Amino acid sequence: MDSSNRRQHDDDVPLIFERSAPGAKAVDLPELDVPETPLPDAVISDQPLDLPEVGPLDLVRHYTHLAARNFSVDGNFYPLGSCTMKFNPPINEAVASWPAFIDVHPLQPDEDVQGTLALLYELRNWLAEIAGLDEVCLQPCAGAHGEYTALKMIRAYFTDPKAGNAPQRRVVLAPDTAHGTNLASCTMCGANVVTVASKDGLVDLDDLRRLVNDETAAMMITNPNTSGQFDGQIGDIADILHAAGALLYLDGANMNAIVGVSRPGDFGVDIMHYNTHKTFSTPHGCGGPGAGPIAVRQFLRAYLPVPQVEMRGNRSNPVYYLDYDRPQSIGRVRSFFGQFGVLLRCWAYIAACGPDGLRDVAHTAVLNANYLATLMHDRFELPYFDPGQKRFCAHEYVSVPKTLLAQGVTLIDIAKRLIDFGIHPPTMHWPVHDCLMIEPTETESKATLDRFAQVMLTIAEEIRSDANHLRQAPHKAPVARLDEVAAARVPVLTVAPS
Amino acid sequence: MDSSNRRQHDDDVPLIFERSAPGAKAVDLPELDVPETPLPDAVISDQPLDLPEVGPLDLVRHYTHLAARNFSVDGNFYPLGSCTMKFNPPINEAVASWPAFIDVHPLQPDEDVQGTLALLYELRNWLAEIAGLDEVCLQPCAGAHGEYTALKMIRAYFTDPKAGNAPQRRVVLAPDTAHGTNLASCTMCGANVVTVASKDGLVDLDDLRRLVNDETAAMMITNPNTSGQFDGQIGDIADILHAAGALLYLDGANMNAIVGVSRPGDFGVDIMHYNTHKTFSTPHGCGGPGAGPIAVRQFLRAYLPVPQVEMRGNRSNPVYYLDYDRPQSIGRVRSFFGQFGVLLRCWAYIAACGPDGLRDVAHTAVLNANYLATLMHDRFELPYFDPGQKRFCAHEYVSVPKTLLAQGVTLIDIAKRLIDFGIHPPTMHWPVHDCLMIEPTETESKATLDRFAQVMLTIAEEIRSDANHLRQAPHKAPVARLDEVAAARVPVLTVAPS
Amino acid sequence: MGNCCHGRRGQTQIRSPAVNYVQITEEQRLQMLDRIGVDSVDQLYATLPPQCLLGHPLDLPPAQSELQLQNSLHRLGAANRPAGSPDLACFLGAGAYDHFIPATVNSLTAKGEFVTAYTPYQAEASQGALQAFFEFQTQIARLTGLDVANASLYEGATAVAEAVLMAISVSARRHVLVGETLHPHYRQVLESYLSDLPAELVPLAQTGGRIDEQTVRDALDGDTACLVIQSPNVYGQIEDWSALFAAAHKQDRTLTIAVPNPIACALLKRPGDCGADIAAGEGQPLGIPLQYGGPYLGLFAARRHLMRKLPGRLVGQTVDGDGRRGFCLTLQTREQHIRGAKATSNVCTNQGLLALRATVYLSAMGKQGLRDAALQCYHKAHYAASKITALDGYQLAHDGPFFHEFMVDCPVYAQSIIDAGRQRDIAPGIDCAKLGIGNENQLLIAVTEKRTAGQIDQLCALLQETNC
Amino acid sequence: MGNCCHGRRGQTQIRSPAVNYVQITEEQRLQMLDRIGVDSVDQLYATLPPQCLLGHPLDLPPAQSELQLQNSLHRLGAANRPAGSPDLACFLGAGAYDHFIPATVNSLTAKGEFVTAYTPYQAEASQGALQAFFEFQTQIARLTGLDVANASLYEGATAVAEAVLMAISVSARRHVLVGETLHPHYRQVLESYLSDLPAELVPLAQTGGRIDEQTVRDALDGDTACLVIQSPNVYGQIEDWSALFAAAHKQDRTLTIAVPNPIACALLKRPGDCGADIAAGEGQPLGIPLQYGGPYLGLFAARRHLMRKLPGRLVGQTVDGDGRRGFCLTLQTREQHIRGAKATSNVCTNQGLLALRATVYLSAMGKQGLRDAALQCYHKAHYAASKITALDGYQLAHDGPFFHEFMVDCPVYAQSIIDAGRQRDIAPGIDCAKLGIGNENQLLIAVTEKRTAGQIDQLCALLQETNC
Ligand SMILES: Cc1ncc(COP(=O)(O)O)c(C=O)c1O
Ligand SMILES: Cc1ncc(COP(=O)(O)O)c(C=O)c1O
Repeated sequence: MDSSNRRQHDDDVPLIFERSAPGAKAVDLPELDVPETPLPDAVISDQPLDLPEVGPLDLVRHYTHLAARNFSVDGNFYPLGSCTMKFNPPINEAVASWPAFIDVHPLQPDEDVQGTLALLYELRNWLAEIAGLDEVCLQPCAGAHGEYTALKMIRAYFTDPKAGNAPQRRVVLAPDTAHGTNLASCTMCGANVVTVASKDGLVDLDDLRRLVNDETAAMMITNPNTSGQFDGQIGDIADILHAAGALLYLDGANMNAIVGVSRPGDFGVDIMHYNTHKTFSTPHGCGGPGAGPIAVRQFLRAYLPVPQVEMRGNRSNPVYYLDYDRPQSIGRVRSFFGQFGVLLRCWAYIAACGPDGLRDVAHTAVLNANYLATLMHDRFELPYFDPGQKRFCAHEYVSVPKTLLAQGVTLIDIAKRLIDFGIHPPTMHWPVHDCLMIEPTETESKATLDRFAQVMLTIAEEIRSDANHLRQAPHKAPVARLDEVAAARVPVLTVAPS
Repeated sequence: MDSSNRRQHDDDVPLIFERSAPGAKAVDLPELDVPETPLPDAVISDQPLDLPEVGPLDLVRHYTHLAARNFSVDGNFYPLGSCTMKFNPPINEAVASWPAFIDVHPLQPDEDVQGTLALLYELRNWLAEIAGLDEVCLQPCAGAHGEYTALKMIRAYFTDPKAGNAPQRRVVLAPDTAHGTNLASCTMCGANVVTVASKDGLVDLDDLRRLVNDETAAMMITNPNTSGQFDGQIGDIADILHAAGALLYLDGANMNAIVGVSRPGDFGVDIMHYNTHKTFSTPHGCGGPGAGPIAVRQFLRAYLPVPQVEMRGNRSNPVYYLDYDRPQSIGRVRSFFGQFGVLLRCWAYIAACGPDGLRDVAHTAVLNANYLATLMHDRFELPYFDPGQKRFCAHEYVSVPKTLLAQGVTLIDIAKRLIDFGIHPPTMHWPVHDCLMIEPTETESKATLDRFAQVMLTIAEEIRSDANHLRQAPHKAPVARLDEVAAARVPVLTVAPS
Repeated sequence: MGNCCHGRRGQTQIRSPAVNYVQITEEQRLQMLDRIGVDSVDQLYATLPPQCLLGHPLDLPPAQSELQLQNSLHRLGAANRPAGSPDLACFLGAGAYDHFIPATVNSLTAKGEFVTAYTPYQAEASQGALQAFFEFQTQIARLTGLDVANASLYEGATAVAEAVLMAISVSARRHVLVGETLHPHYRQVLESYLSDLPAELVPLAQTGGRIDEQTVRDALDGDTACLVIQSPNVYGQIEDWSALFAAAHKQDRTLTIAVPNPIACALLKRPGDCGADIAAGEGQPLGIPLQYGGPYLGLFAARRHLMRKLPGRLVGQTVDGDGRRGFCLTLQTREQHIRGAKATSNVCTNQGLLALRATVYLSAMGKQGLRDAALQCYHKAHYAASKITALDGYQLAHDGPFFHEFMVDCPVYAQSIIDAGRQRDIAPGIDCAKLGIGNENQLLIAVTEKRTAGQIDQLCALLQETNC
Repeated sequence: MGNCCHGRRGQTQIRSPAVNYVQITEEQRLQMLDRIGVDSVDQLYATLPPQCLLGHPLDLPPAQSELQLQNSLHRLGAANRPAGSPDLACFLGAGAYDHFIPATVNSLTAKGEFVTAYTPYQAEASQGALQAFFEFQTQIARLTGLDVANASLYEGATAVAEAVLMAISVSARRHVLVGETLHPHYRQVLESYLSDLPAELVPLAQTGGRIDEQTVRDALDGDTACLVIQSPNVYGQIEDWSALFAAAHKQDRTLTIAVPNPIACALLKRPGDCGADIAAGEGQPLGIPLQYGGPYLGLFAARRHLMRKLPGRLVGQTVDGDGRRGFCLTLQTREQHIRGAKATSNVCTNQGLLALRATVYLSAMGKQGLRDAALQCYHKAHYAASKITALDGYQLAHDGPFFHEFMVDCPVYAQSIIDAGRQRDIAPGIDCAKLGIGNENQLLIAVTEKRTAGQIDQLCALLQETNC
């Protein structure tokens, strides 16, 4: 088809470098108001620094055009399974930009940042309560970083002669549906991953029993799991591990299905990480930032990273401070304290929800997913969903549309066609091959869910009536389908020097 | 052609009312924390108030989608003659949203708002200096409101026995190219407009001499005029009027062509209004707000509206206050003081430019217009532009593309086709019929000007090669060409009650 | 550092330090001059007679970079004590109210696609703005209980003046009856608007803070163009629109003009319910910051038969070539750019972005939210009034029904209370003498949904202690 | 006001007060339950064993409405004394610097289309983010003088740790030479990252605030994986990368890791110019607010031959079906979601929005602007240093070349100077003892382009008076 149909009315956007005009600039500084000091030639660069040279309006137009070429929750339904793309309220963006917070330097004395520390201290305790665990560390930069931090602590515990005292425990178990970061984090901590088989999308207990032994440090589990099911065996799993002297680690990526309804600490979890953008709606910013606070049981507290935010004095006039005096700590996992700007939004989320609101968040996440699954499941096979048998999903569900794919289209074709309808494609090929992982989230309206189901059925129709139209999708994006294979063959990662 | 080509990937946007779901809401208030007082039935409405009911995410999506369907300076070249659509820098939007300014109540005692008053006092004096006149009133809400205010003052002057003392002067002269507001403002002030003919796009002095008499109160003139020319006769015009005891009024809409280069007060103007969004880049917000400060000569000061912002005490510790004690004032022209949020941006513009910057603004406005005219003028007739004869335009120029229109397309076809290229059409059919009024403004880059010229030539080509494509334009807007006649025949101005 | 360059004829052109306002580089400027065929920009000004040229630079402060600008404005801001700040308790009203503004209103209306667009003359390129204004017109029509609304006017006082001018021309009559209970600024603007026209302002005296029916009957005559009544009025009192407008309609061609408070419209009988032909007033309470009085939002609604006489822009629904729904400006033959001297008004630029704020605000608050806000205003104001009247020395100046504002007779100068409030971060109200609606012992107090019981109690404490 | 509704089986479901986080109305909830075929949401949790269910509501404060939230956070903010505020003069650095941030950076990166998007896995729906990151990678590669850069890591310290892990795996060696002049936080993070791996951190002692060549030679051996040198280092001193890296390259497989300051890169010799194989560090100075230490921006660049070993995401250029240029994530086989335990790193979520900030910042400052900023940092810091050393009792702790930060030996406790500064709205510097880089008489002072001569003079006055 005529490629111009695909274009939005703005032309393809040139690179910012291609907008350069020698001498153009978008910003000026005050004139230098101090005497100059000679520059020591030895250390000064003689290479030209080839950055863009553009005026302020061209700059604004450039990034305005790029923004227009990006799907986002603000503009599009974004049912990306496991990524929990939910609404980021403007109020949270507003407060997070207040000078009282963003102008604070990380090395200011505690007495100058009591507001910031108070907020962090409160959040630390709120997250412990939500987890049903004893202490929280707010520092990790994202989920994977939380995994890393937690695994370091598990290791510290087992190498502590006065505690775990089992340095030989270097094995970490993970289900075959585990997220890639779980495995990669183990490697970074020098642990060996052993995979536990799944049965019907749940942990195969027999395989688990077979694999647990005195080299097992812990099992990392996600519950609800990555195929969108509550694993009801969680109690047994905890027992099996604890009986063998190993720990149960929860990947909290799916907490939004159970927050306020069920607490990890109450079902046997010893240590876990949160993922603030998934559970507490901190915006994901095209890839980040995130935050991955971890929560632990009493016996692991000593190993938490430094510094920890603490309170002295009494409730009526509290004094907050950073505590570095933790001899058994695993040390530092990042510079300064943490992703404050993200944690502030997390605080605002919990403060706005309160206890009832948090439970309602979980209830509605589960309600929306099951409603959408119900609307879809006769055309799109949902292996783990069968309301007839009272088998439901949690906050997301997996579809393996065999029948449709049998008609000669690929999962990609379906995904790319969704783009034409202004809908972001679901997660694909994970946790199992040829699957769509669909997570509507609790912040979507019924109207949006109904429309999505309608569009999916329309696409199912198109597969029969006009499969080629699908194979050529997207038709209304700024570009046609991109050749990702070519991109990897001879990678072009930067603009060639002008 | 298939209408879907015209659609952006979002579907047509429903009305916010069509997104309503009973019980949905986007905002909550704190619980009522005082005892309730019974409502007096007599005054309480029993009618349902049928406002939208939408959730917060649907609300954000709705207006995000609407924004995506709007051309703007941030996204598009916008050469709308006389409207001066120039860059609105983010810094001005940022400072205008500071709580220190927007949380100020208009009836706070002067001592509580010294910062606000100081800014207004400075701006008042800056604008007087730029005009070369003696005093400025910042209150008018827009250009037309400035006209109204100024005309009231002229009337007050002539009805003042101790001053103009010529109540019979009720006639205001205006060139046949005058902006509609000039004429309408006269009517609102009870003045009679008499039109002065133009010769070759400039005031016909003979006609002016013929029309001036002892009933003439003033002449309203725009210079550079509305067809983009400096009227070099301005000195003579002033003399003719002054000799006859009438005043010269300047419509300052085109000040950005002369700011820092030439001062109205220096070429005989007695009274004028500014248009802040045209000259000082206050954003136009889909139609407003604006501000239309007026500047006057000494002998008109007494009639300025109340209140005026004044300073007492000395420069080293000034005290600013609002002065209501102006016995000869025409009174109030609006509630409270003025469009503060707009005036703040205006202050920021002048402060950022400084004297050299302002002159450079004018120089560049004129440079850009003449450059663009040069690139266009062999294909698009420019009646008042002929570099060969050293005849140049000011900051904008008129094109009357007779030859192209002779090929069977209309001005509208050309305008709508521009939309497909992401360019906002120029002003049409004003100040003369079948003309395009093109104003690039000083904030555009050379690359943008070059592209526009290129696009105009492409369109000129298309008129020959594929006129139908033009007649059906736009092809890439969210809607095809709209039927404006039908809209006026049976006006639908509101959503039918649900 | 305005770098300097010598035009080929030797004259100097100082180049701009205003990085935000000029994108042309020195090099490009020379290329462009070349292409035009001149040596310097000065030649492009050739038609300006030399005596018109300014010989010297303007006498203005030197250019400030963005960082300096931020600092200068920070200093100016620091010299304010904004009553609407969370650090204060603001009980100021009299036409500008401190209501809660949801963050979503700020973020959605700050989008560059809205902020930096012009009037939507080119419909196909402006569907976003046009649809939003169509939604606005609908919301305002429903809020006022009338048939049609325009896409905004400047602010409350000028909107009322426009309504009166329209009534004069529609009725072809000269007398304008105006209740004394109208905000004094509005009254003063009206006087100036009428002063040079064949029209006469006839003030209606108040009794107990309201206009009564008999006063209207007495003033009404065969030359009455319209009756203007604000409710809640400047004292906060709720007028009996239905009775007053019914009385005015005894003269068939007389038009009734209601000046409402848009938040009150969510609770009280609306202009349209009470026989108003036109509603005109201030839209600031609908999500617009106080910002020292502007930009605000002029609201204008009327009955359908007046549609073709309305001032200002109107958006209409239509269809495109494929039958798709779309929106465009309509009935433009009323307007100055078509009709010139015969236009219904001179208004051109309006308050588009503020109308958009109101649209988003009303959509965000929604049916229930707006009513809740109005109810909380009502209950909190009445709670405050009852607490204040319980203090000795303080009583209400009027005994009629009120919405969220009321006038108090104080045992001391209102000014002394205001001064005392400064020490305690309370802006207790407005000095009625200063505003010209009462004596120096009278304080006008407004209570919005934003005020807390605690703040109201602090206000009472302040009043009590300023008493003795 | 969590309104209450009784599910048909009688059990109560408290509905949410969290208006921003749930859009389903009570009525819709019942319809949806119906459609699913259950009576209550509880049944959807059937697979959760009863003992897993929380019997009671969480022990958290009650829900706050938006207005209450604003007020609570306003109170918390008021308890801070932000050093970066225009009311203060901030001389704090040590890895986080108070640079000027153009307003355009804030407004462009606040666009919802960027803020609320996920990682651009679906290229056709994410060209905006992908192109911006491609521009970012190019800018960082040019800034560091290296061939390729990734699309960001968490922050400076973890970026350096990732660089070291990469060097260990590429070189298949175990010894990690780390200059003692590295920021102590970075050093501590490195220790924790290496602690459970077959690797050993070998600290290199400083002499006069810098690492000298001989020290590197002595520590180098056949098992040296990499050499890590920060410059300007934690004392602000500029290290001789060229010499140190040349020494390290005597061992062919040893990789050299530079830890640069991105602003300094606009003025000083860049890592790539000095023989660095990898540059890893903190991007906060590139338009990112101080915000108490995060979110910041991990920068990572390397020579092309290391491309397939890079941690984190990479954006590559490609073409679409019509040959149009486009961008997509590439070389994903390095990453955890494909490669699992064998991935080059565990990083998934990165700092996308901060990378976008840096991209817009670098595009806004541009070639000249960034160099100007660097020059002003240099000149102002050296002006400050010369004024301070002129005060009696004060001298520089080191005599090597520095960029915009330096350590001062004081005649009094650094803490007492910091306390005195509080009275005068000056944050004079960082207590070196507290940071663990010196004694309690040493103050670390950073001077950015934002500081004025006046503020520097105030700092000197403070130091002088705190002396006696
Ligand atoms: C189940 C699961 N675990 C871990 C992660 C990693 O979290 P992050 O991307 O914040 O590092 C994710 C998110 O991608 C996830 O979905
Ligand atoms: C020449 C001229 N005069 C007057 C006006 C009216 O100004 P405003 O729209 O601000 O009322 C305009 C703007 O449209 C104009 O171009």
